[in-house]
This record gives sequence, C-alpha cells and structure tokens, in this order.
Amino acid sequence: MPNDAYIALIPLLPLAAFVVLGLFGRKSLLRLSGIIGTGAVLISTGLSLWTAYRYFAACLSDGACRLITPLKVTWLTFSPGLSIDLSVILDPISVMMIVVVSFVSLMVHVFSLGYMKGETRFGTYYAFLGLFTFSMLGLVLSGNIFEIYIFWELVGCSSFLLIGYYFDRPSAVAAAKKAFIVTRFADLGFLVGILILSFHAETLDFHTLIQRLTGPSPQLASITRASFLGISLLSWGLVLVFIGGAGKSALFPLHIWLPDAMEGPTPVSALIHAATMVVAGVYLVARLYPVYMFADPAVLRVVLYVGAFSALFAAIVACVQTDIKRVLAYSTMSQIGYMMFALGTFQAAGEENTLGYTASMFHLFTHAFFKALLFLCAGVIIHRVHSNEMKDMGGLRKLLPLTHGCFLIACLAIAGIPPFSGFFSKEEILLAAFHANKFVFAVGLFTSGLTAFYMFRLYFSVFWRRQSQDVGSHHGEAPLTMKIPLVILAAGAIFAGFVPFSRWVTYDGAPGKGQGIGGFAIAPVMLALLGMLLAGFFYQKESARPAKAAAALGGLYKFAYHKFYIDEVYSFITKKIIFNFIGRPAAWIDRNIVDGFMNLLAGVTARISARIKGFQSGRVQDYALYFFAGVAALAVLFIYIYT
Amino acid sequence: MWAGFIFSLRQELIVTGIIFLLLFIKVGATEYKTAVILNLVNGLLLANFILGFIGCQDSILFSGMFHTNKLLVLEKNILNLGTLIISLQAYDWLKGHRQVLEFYLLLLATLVGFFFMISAGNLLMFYLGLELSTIPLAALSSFDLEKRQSSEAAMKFIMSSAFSSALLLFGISLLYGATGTLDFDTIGQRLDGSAFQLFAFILLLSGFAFKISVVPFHLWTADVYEGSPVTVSAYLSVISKGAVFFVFIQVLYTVFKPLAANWYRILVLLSILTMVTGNLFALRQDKLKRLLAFSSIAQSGFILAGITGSSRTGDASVIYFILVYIFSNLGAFGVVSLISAQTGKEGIDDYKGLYATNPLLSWVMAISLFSLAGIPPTAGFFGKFFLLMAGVGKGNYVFIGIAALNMVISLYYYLRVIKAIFMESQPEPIGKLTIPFLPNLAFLICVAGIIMTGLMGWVYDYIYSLSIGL
Amino acid sequence: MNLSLLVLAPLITAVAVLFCRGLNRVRWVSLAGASVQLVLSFGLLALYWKERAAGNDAAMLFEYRHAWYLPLNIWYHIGVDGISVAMILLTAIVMEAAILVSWSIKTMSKEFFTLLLFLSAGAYGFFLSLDLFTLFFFLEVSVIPKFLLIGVWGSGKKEYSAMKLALMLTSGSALVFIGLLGLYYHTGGAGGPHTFDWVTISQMQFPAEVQRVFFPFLFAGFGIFTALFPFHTWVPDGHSSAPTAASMFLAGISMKLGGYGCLRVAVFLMPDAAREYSPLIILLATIAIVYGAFATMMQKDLKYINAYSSISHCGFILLGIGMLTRTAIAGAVMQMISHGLMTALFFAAIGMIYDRTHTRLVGRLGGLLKIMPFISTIFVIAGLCSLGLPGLSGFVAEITVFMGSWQHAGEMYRLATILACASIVITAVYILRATGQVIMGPVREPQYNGLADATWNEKLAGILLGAGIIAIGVAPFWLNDLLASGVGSIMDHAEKTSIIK
Amino acid sequence: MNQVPLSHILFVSTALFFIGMYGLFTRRNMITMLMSVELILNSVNINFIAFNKYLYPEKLEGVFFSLFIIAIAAAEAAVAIAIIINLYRNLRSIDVEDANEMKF
Repeated sequence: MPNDAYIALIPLLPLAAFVVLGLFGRKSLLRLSGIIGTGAVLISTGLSLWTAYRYFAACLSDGACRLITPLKVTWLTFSPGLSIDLSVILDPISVMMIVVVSFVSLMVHVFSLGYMKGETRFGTYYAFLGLFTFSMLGLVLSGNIFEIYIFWELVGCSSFLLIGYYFDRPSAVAAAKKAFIVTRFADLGFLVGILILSFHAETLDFHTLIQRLTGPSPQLASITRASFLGISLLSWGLVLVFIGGAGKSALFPLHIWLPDAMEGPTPVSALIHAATMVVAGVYLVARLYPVYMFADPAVLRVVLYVGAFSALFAAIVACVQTDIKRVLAYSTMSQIGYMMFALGTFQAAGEENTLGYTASMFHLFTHAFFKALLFLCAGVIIHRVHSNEMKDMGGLRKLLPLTHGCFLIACLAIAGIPPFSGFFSKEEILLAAFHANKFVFAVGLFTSGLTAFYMFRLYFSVFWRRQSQDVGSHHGEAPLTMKIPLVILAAGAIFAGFVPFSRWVTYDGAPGKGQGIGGFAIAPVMLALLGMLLAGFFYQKESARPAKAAAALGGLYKFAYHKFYIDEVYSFITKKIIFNFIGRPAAWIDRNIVDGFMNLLAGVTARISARIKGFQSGRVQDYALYFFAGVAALAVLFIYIYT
Repeated sequence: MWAGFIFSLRQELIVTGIIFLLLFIKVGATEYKTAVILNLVNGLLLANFILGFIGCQDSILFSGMFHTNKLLVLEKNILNLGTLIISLQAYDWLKGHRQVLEFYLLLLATLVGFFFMISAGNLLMFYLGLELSTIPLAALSSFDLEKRQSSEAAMKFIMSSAFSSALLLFGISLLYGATGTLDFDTIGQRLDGSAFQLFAFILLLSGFAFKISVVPFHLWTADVYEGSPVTVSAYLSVISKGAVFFVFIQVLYTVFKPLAANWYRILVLLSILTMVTGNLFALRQDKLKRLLAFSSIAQSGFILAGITGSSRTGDASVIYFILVYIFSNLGAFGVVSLISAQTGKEGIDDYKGLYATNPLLSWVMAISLFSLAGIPPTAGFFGKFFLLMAGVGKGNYVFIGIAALNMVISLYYYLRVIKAIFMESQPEPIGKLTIPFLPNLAFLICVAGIIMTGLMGWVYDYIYSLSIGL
Repeated sequence: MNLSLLVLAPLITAVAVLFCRGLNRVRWVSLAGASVQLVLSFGLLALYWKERAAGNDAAMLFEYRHAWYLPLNIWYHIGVDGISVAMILLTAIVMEAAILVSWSIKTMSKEFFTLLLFLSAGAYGFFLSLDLFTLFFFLEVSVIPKFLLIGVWGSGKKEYSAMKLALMLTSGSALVFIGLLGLYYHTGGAGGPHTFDWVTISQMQFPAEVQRVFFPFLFAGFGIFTALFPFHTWVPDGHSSAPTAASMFLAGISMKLGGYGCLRVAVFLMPDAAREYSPLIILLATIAIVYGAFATMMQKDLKYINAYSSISHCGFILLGIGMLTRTAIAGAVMQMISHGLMTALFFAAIGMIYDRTHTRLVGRLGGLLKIMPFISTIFVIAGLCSLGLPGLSGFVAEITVFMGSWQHAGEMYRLATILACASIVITAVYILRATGQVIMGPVREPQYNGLADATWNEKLAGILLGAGIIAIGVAPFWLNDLLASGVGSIMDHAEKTSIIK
Repeated sequence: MNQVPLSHILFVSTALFFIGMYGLFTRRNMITMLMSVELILNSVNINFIAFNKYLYPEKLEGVFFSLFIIAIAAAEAAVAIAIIINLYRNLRSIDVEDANEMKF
C-alpha cells in the first residue's frame, strides 16, 4: 500500500486539536472547542476506518496479513542500531485498535458535547481528550518499543489530567495522583524490561526485536545465556514488561488506582478507563506475543494466573459495590483479566494453542463497545440523578427509556448472552482456557456467572427496584448529542460479535481456523442466565434479601465490600513504611548528619580559634618569649633532627 | 663618575631630597598651611614615582655595599607607588593633625631605609637600612600622641623590634664568625651547611620573619596594627612587609643558595604555621584593623609558599603578589582610614549598613577584600594562583593542599565584613561621608590596579623578565 | 565568530546598567543585554551547524588564542564544540528568563542586574575555555555575584546560606585548583614547557599513578558544584534562600559548571582514572539520586523540594559520566541541559507564586490553578518534565542516561541503573504531591482569590523556558546531533589513551 | 702574655646574651627591659670584636660593625625612651604589665 503516510494524520489530528485548544481553548475558542475536538477525531475515525478497510481488503487478497511500516522517522539515536524511531506500523491488531480507539473516542467526544456543556473549562477538557486520543492512537501504531513507552507515559499523563479534571475536589486530585503513581511504579518494570530486551536484542524496533528473539541468532543466545537468580534475562525482561502492562491494565495487585479513577468525568471513564487505555497492557503483551510464546512457558503462566485471579477477584468485589461507576470499574478490571489470561493460555498440554491470542483481541474489541456503552449510560444516569450511588437510583426505566434499553443491551453483551457481542468473544476465551488449563477454565466459567450476576444487580437496582418514577420531566432524557453515541454503541455491542475476527486477527497474520463454538457454549450461557436470575431475585424489587444475604456471608461480604483491604495495605506501606522509615530518615540524615558534618567542620575551626587566643596575650614579654622559643624550636628541629 | 653615582642612587637621593626640603620648611617657615603641605608632598611623591621609571644600568657602588639593577629599581618603584597611595589616603587624617611635616619626615626616612636595605650588598648595609626604617616606624606608631593605644603599640613595636634586631645581630655576628665576611657574595661562597652556620642562619631568619610577621614571630603585629594610626598600619602591612620580602627572597635565592634544602623545609613549616594561625585568629576578630592584621599574617604565609618554589616563577610571583597586595590591602586600609578619620569607628559591627549610605566606599572595600581573598576577576586571584603554582613546583602537593584549604578559611572572614556591609543593618549606620579628592584618587588607583593588574598579563611578564631563580 | 563577544556582551551590559538612571531603564538595558546574548548564542548555533555542514570536523571550532601569561604558558584560549554550544544556549535562555522574572526587583535593582549579568559572563567564559587556567578563572568569577545575590536579595536565613554556598563552592574550587596544578606540572614531559592548554594536554597521556592521584581532586572539586553526595548540602540552603533569578541561575547553570568540568576536564583528560574510579562515582551518584529523591519527599517548602530534586537529578549527570559509555555521557549532557531549563522554569514558577502569596510552604498553598492558570501551567510543565514525561526534555535525557548506563554490563552497574530508574517513581510521588496540593485542590486561603496571574514578562520567561523544554522533548534529534561530535571525541579519547583496561 | 682563648670570650658574650634575655623576659620596668636589650647588643659587639681579632684580623669589618651597633643602639634607645615617656603620660606607669590593653 503506497501513500500511507496519511496514517500519521490519524494520531496527529487529535494532537493538533490539543495544541490549538490548549493554547486558545480557555478563552477565545471556548465555545468552538467541542466542535474542533470532535471534528478532528471525526476525521481520524474516518481515516481509521478507511485504513482498516484497505488493510483487511489487502489481507483478503494476499491471503495473509502482513506487517507494514508506512512511516519511520528517527527520533533519538542512542548508538548505532539502537534508536527510537517514531514509526507507524500496521498489522491486524494495530489496525483493529485504531478503529476501536478512534471510534470510541469519537463517541465520547460527541457524548461530551452534551454532558460537559456549560463547564468553565470546556476547552481544556477537549484539549485533554485530544491529547489522550493522540497518545492512545500513537501507542497502538508504535513500531518501536521505546516509542510505545513514550505514548504509554503520555496516556498515563492524559489520564492523570482527566481524572484530575475536577481539580478542586480533593478526592479527584488524590485519585489522579494515585493513578499516575501506581502506573508509574509499574512502568518502572516496563522500562527495565525494555532495557534488558533492547540491550540484548540490540534493537528497539519491534519487528527486528521479535525476529531476533524468536529465531536462532547471537542476540537470542546472549539473552538466554545471561541469567539472574537462575532465571534467564529474557524471562526477566518479559515479566518486567508484563508488570508494566499489568499496571496500566489494572491487574491485581496493581489495580487499586482504577476504581478511584472514576473521579473523572464519566465520558472520560468510558474512554480511558474502560475501552482504551486500560487495555493497553493487553495490547502490549499481544504486541510481544511471539517472544512470550518463545520464551520460558513459566512467563505466560504468570500472565495466565494473574489474569485469571484478577478476573475473579474483581468480579467478587464488583458484586458488593454500591457506586455505579465503581461496579463498572471492577467489571472492567475483571474483563481485562479475562483478556489477559486468554493470552496466557498458550501452552496447552504440549501443543501450541494460539486461539487465546485471537480470543483476547476479540474480547478487547467487543468489550470496548459494550463497556463504553455502559459507562456512557451511567453518564446519562448520573447526569440525571446527580449521584453515583445506587441507593439514590431505582425505577429509572420510564424516565430514561433509551438509556434503559442501551444499558440492557450492554448488560446482556457483557454477561455473554447470545447473540450479543460479548457472547462470542467470551466463549472463545473460555474455549482457549479449556484447552489450556482446566483450573483456569473453571475460574473463568465461575467469573462469567458472577459477571452476569453483578451486572444485572446493577441493572435491576438502577432501573427497577422502586416504582417507576417520573420526577422532573420538564427536561427530556438527554440531549441528542448524548443519545446518538448510545445508539451507535448499542448497535456495536449487538453486532460486533459477528465480525469474522479470527479470520484476520491472528498472531502470525495467517487466517485462523475459526473454531466453532457450538455446544461448548451451553454451560457458560446457563451460568450467565443463572446469575441474571439470581440478580433479579435479589434486586428486582425492593426487599430485605440483599441485606440478609450480606449478613449470611458475614466476613466475606465485609471483606469484599472493603475491596479486600488492598488499599489499606498499600497506604500502610507507603505512608507508614516508605515515608516514615525511608523518607523521613533520609531528610533527617541530610540535615543533621551530612550537613551537620559540614557545620561541625566549621564549628571545630571556630572552637580551635577560640582555644588559641591566649597565645596573643597582649604582654610584650610573652611575645619575646615566644619569639625566642620559636628560634629555639627551629634550631632544634632543623639542626639536630633533620640533618 | 659623579653622574653615574647620582644616577645609580637617584631614587634614594630624590627621597632624601624631599626629606631635606621638608626639613627646611619645618625649620624655616614659621607658619604654613597643612593642606598646601599635603598637596606639595603628594605632588613630590608622584614626581618621585614617575622619575623612578627612568631606565638604569646595573651598577655596584661603595665597593659592593650598594647594588642596583632593574629588578631592584622596580621593587623600589613598587614601594614608591605604595607610599604615594598611603600618602594620598592619609589626607583626611593628616589634615587635622598638627605635625604633618614630622610625619612625612619619619615616613620618608623609613622609605630611604628600605631602599638601602633592598640595595644592600653587605650585611652591614642591610642592618643599617633595616634600622633606619624600623626606628622611625616605631615613632610613627605612636603618632597619635594622646591616644593610649597608639603609645602602647609603639612600645610593643620598639621593644619587640629591638629584641628581634638583637637576635638578628647575634646571628650576623655568628655568621661573621663562621665565614669571616659580611659581603653577600662572599658569604654565599663560604657556606657549608654546618650546624653553627645553620644556627646563625636561623637567627638571621628570625629577624626577617619578625618583620614579615611570620608565626611564631608575629605576635606584635596585631597589637601594633590595632594601636597605630590606620595610615601607619597600612604602611607597616604593605611597604614594610613588602620591602623585607624583597630582601628576604633576594637573600635566600642568592646568599643562602647553598642552604636551599634547609631553608626550604623551614619555610614550608613556617608557611603552614603562618597561614593557619593567621586565619584562625582572623576568624574571630571584631575590629577591622585587627582582622586586617591577621589577614596580613596569613598573606605572609602564602607569600612564603611562593618563595618555597625556589624558582624564577617563585621570585616573579612574590614580587607580583606584593604589587597586587599593595593595591588590595591599601584599598581596604584606605576605607578603614577614611571612616576612622571621619567617624572614629573601626569595628566590623559599625560597618553594618554601610552600603546604604556609602556605596562607593563599600564597593572599594568589597573589591579589595575579594582581591585579598583571591577571587577573580581581581588581581588577588592571579597573585595567589601564581604563588601557589610556584610553591607546588617542588611537587609538595600536601603543602599546597593545606594552602588551598586556608584560602577557603580566609574567605570566611573577608565575607563576614562584606556581609556586614551589604547585608546587615543597624539602627545608627555610618552617615554619608564626603571623600576628598586625594583619597578618591587613591581609591581609583587601587581599584584600577586590582582590576587591571590581573587581566593584563604584561605586568607579570615584565617582572618575570627581571626576576631571578635559584 | 568571535567567541569573546559572548563574554563581553554581558560585561558591557553590566557596566552600562551601572550608569543607568531609573528602574525602567535598568530593566530594559538588562533585558536588551540578555537578548543580545540570546541572539549571539543562537547565531553561534547557526554558525556551528554551518561549519559542520561544510565538513569542518575539527574537534573545536572558532578557536581563538591570546597569550595571557606567557612565562607561565597561560593563554586565553577559547573555542567550542557541540557540548559547549549547547551549554551556551542554555545559559542564554536561562539568563533571559532570569532577567525577565526579576522585573519586580526594586531594591538596589541596578546592582542586582549588574551582578546577574556578571554571573552570566562567568558562565559563558567557563563553557568557552580551552585553557584550564582560563576555565578556572571563570569558574571562580561567579563566587562574588552568587554570594551577594543570595545575601542581599535573598530570603530566609540568607546570610548563612550565602556564606555556606560561597565556602563550599570555594572548597570545590580549591580541590580543582590542586588537580589543575597537578596536571600542569605533569605536562611537558622531557623538559618541555608546562601547559594548561586543554587541547595540548588532551594529546598527552599521563601515567596511571598521576591520574590516580589527581583525578579525585578534579572530580570531587567539580562535583561539589554539581551536588555530588555528600558535598551537596549547600544546594538546599543556597537555592532556597536565593532570589528567584539567582536560584534559576544557580540550579540551571551553576550546577552545570560542575558537570561540564567533570566531563571536560576530569574524565576527558584522565580517562584511565575515570575508569578506575567509576564504581565509586556511580555509588555516590546512585546515593544522590535515590537519597535525594527520598529526602525531597519530606520537604514542605517548594524551593526545598526543587533543591533536593536537583540533587537527585544532578545525580543522573554524574551517573551518566561515571558509566563512561557513549550513550550515557550523551545522556548526562542532555540531562545538564534539560535540568537547566526545567529547574529554572520550576524556580521561576515558585518565585512567581511566592511573589503573590508570600509563602512557599506546600501546606499553605492550594488551588492555584483556578487563580493563576498560567503560572500553574508552567509549574505543572516543569513538574512533568522533572518526572520524565515524554514530550518534555527530562524524559529524553533520563532515558538516554538509562540506556547508556545499561550498556555497562557489570552487575553492580546494572543495580545502580535500576535504582536510578526507580527514582523516577519517587520523583513522581513528590512532584505529584506538590502539584496536587499547590496547584490543584480547593483554594486554600480566601485572600488568594484576588491574586493576579503572570504579567507579560513572567509569561515571556515561562514561555521561553517551556519552549526550550518542549523543543528538546519533542525533537531531541537536533540536540543529539549537536552533542554527538563532542561526546564522540570524549569517548574516542577515553578509548585511545586507556592503559588500564 | 697568654692570650685569652676565643672560647672564653664567646662564653662571656653568650652569658651576656642570656642575661640580657632573662632580664627582658622578667623585668617589668620598661626602662630595665631596654637596658636588657642593650646587654644583648653588647654581647653581639663582643662577638664581633672577638671574631675580628681572633679569626679575621686582616680586615676591620667586625670592629666597624660594632661601632655602628653602638650608634644605632643609642638612636633606638632615644626613640624608645621617648615612646616610653609618652606612654607614661597616657598611662601614668611604666610597668609593662599595665600596657596590655590590646590582646587576643
């Protein structure tokens, strides 16, 4: 495909919007900023779709998808061969991702036109959205591991800025800081991982890196030979990169920032903390998947277990949360756990199982639609109710009919009810897990049931539970700008599952076999239905049942309600241990010991000075005496000792 | 023959001429105006300084008693310059003093003494020059007759210097006994480093060390500087010290060349002692004059370090440093002198807030002190750098390390003064002072000297071309 | 190009300021002088590129020699390579910004600007010098203005800080002095003249034992300037007491003198010793990085935060130098420039905040974004640069150091690199704590509400520094190319003369 | 007539030297201290003359030197006494212990 340089425009247009709005959005372009931002993303989306169309058409005609690098600019050269190139690469997953990112971003942009209307920092909001969209698109198009790190940090930063958008709320500020610092901590792993991999592979380019580390090459020999603590450096590097991904994707135990990140405006949560940024970790692992496959199986096993545990853990916590956005946040975490463990299902009893890769990407794709939809619906609800708490809601189905419908669609999709999109992707994941590891499969299955339960718990609590009310009908459900994205996303949530995904997105570019799901689907769907029924039983009507159930579960309920006290553990470690036992002593030592030593030197000098003042007694006879003593001493020293 | 004689002795003769002129005025005129006399004398000194630049031939007079050459002429000219500056600065003080003529008579007598001392080729001549300068200086110290401190300073000075010259003489007598001659050239040939000779040398050295305030022979310095009129302290600190240094280095490098290994060790020890003691005492002084006294002791230590270099660089650096030191120290003493003459205040605390009322004086003081501390772009930096650079020529890095450390310590007390002037305030700061023309001129010379001497390399080049190595 | 112009321009301006009457004229003349410097340094950059493009690959360009003290073989010898050009550019930008933010200085403004300009002359001279004596001269020149600027116009315990700074920096110079003399007397070999000439010395090879003795003096001496642990204690006091412009200069330029000296003199002229002492240097640098970062976390005063973070960031410079790989050294130089701009911007922002709220205590500030959006924005940009956000210069410099350090394969070196990497997390913690408290959150005190945002001059200063940060962050390749030849020659030299391998 | 050996004379001069020194260190009267200095100078004179006479009789350098010393000692004493008198005016004492106002 010649003339592909236009692809650079896909990320650059939102960047331009950011620059323009960042400079002028506060005053002169305040009113126009929504239009500018949305327009830029609209063009980007158009270009993305066009690119996707061309790319996959080429795939079909070639029989396999190839990796294309339409653009490559050297940005910073470290040493020959080792340079950060700003490059754009097209391969199935990156094309898939630009579509998802630009599309969801467009939806959020449009939605925000209504949702954020009247904010004083409207222009700034759109500027930040533009920055995020740019960074995220850049991230997925990166062809260089350091380039991805650059965008990785930039999405983190825009996430920080957007979470802290309501900067005068201390809780928002705290959440923003937490999100940044926790992901930063994980990025440390990513960075060191990059250092390890790039040092041995002698390149930063993904393509070359993968080639060198998966085939017989001197680079591979060097990285597997060198080891630390008995584990090869390759494994170390990959695990560290995975830690980076886990931080951004909010996997256990680095998930603590995600629920708090809900302090940001709801559309932002939909974009960043549901559909796009948080899946960057999955994308990263997928990007390096050939290397992961090639390395020690233990590495992917780590991915598998961490993913599975996160999925289960988050689902349990989601069951007892009362804040609508927090439930969604935990559900996001759980779904990402799914994607991650799908990637981990590579080793299947000796044979290679690449189904997980496709399934993971597929779930990523479908999840983006229904999760964004859920968040935007939540946005409408919050916009209306002015609260995040489920207890303030209930019986909203008449008041918000469209929202109700969309929400229901999204819930069905996430619960994995056919023929909604989530069904297809989730079944593929479970299938992959079934082949790989029965235990993880069981966990996945159980989690899938839980998912249905907590989503419908949410659904019933918000839309049913109470008498349908008709408060303040003087304004409609929501402005058109908010409704349109809902409808479009709902359509996506329904139909995205029918995309013949496995034909295109496979780890090696060759079309996949497209395994039938068939009868395998019965168990998960049954479980999901069970979960739905259970939720209906507890929450469809106002009753004492939930409380009783909670009481019955006792400690477990309390544990889950407090998110298993992970936050408390972290705050203990940081506040009590790091601050009190490292930071404070460091500051104290600096002032009192290191600086004290310098002052002591000065003090000692002054002390000596005071001690010897008697030497200058003011009596001329003493002076003469010292004079003579000096002569005598010199004479003794230099006549009798030194000669 | 007479022409050559006069020509070789012209600097001494001019100064002597001025002395006689003043003497005639003293004897002849019953009434005179102080201001006129001051202008006259300063004019004469300026003329003397300029005439000093006339080129000359190397010559030896009085059968080896008196030497002269370009280097010696230059040294004397440096002293002339210093005397001129001091005289300009003394204007304010002398204006109200009754015995102006006597002051100049004594002052110029010491100058002649220094000239003869510098030119001496014989221990007798040297001794005569030394005493000719010392005895009037003692009288000058007590020039504020009604001040008790001035008298005390003079008493301490004359007692100490009498004792020191007695020891010096004892050393000379032993040296005479050992070598049988008083002639510098011959002494050099007859030295063999025996214990007896070394003892004589040490006695002789102590005489020099006394004049240049080397520890432990320095104890008179602070008291005398403090008690004497500021002008006299300034004169003691730069002219007297400078002249003796000129002779000292000459004597060490030529006469005592055979004992070089011995005096090198002695000088290293004395240099360290002097720097350290001078600095440690200076740290806690509250009176500016006393602080400057100890600072001048520490400076002597640095100069000794340069002398230990025993090379042409060493000689040139010492002479160069003394030139720079004259500018710097006289800048500082000039400010002290002016303020002391107009307000009587001499404590560091009195200087608090000086900048608000007298910015010009403050800058002169600051620049001078920075030069003393050896901070660029002032000439003091170059002076110190070259001294220590010469000193390290023998490879004794530990010694130079100690010296460098002492530079840091010395910075502290100079900065203390600057801190008081620029950063602190007090309820009753020194009021706005008027600076008469002549002292102003002196400040101009000092500041210009401090700034230009370092940046213009040819000054050093010229000195180097004349200087001698071991 | 006549490089001496760079030294003369500020000096002439300084003198001109002394003769100005009226506050306004003083300001404008100073600004004009600083702008001339800026134009000159950009001109230098252009000319440098032109020469390089024309194929001139001499190590030093625009050399000029003038005999200064001929008997001692001391020359006024100047010239530039890419590193010096970059440092000069940095100085010019920081100076311009420093003059701009000093607009509100009303007491003794004439003296203030004179001293500030004088300070910059010293920095230019230092970066230009190719004769070690000249270099030392310019290194020491800055003592007077620094002392006076802090002591007279500073705040807090200014006299103590000024004194401490002057004494500690002079101790550093004393060490450098000994090292330089040691070098001087070991040049010349068989009876030849001793020399201070950098170019000549760089072609010599000192015996290993000579290097072993004198390297520590030079390195530690310059190291004191750049906050080498444990000689960094002047930094917090000095920076926090200094007036804004002086803080900017101190942290932005003055600390870089040390790094530049370590590289240009210590490492370049004594590569074998550098190799030998490399573990020690790295140990100290790592301590500075990590310990500085932890100590920063506990600070409550914004200036102290930035001062301690400077210790940590300057650790990267020393780490890069100590690693002795091409990339690491390039990273160290980049870090010098990046940190120079970033910390100057940070101090400028802090100064602006302090001017308005009269406090620098984090706990007493809050919600400034609402009141002074511009100042808050530059504060945030500086903060983000400090924590190494891509797109800003800090990131570029830090990753280059990391990449370069990682190339050193020893296990302990690796550990040091990882610890250094870890410091970016700690940096994030303290920067975000400060930002969260000061910039975000509710407005802390009601009286802050009426405060004005930045004035035109402050905006200009912020934009200038911010533009520099972004220019490097977005397009680091120009800086990398600029530095490449200088770094290359250092490394070639290090490899060529290495006896101990 | 037996000549007195040089060492005897030197012994005398050295003794004189130390007696003078002792006097200078212990006497509190300034005039007495001045006299002690004169003793030292006299010991120097003896040295010079003895050396001249015994060792280097061909030239008279030593003798002349001692003549100059005597003259200068007189001048020195004159100035010293003048200073002491002036001090007495201010201090009303010629005790050296009273003249230690300036110290440290």
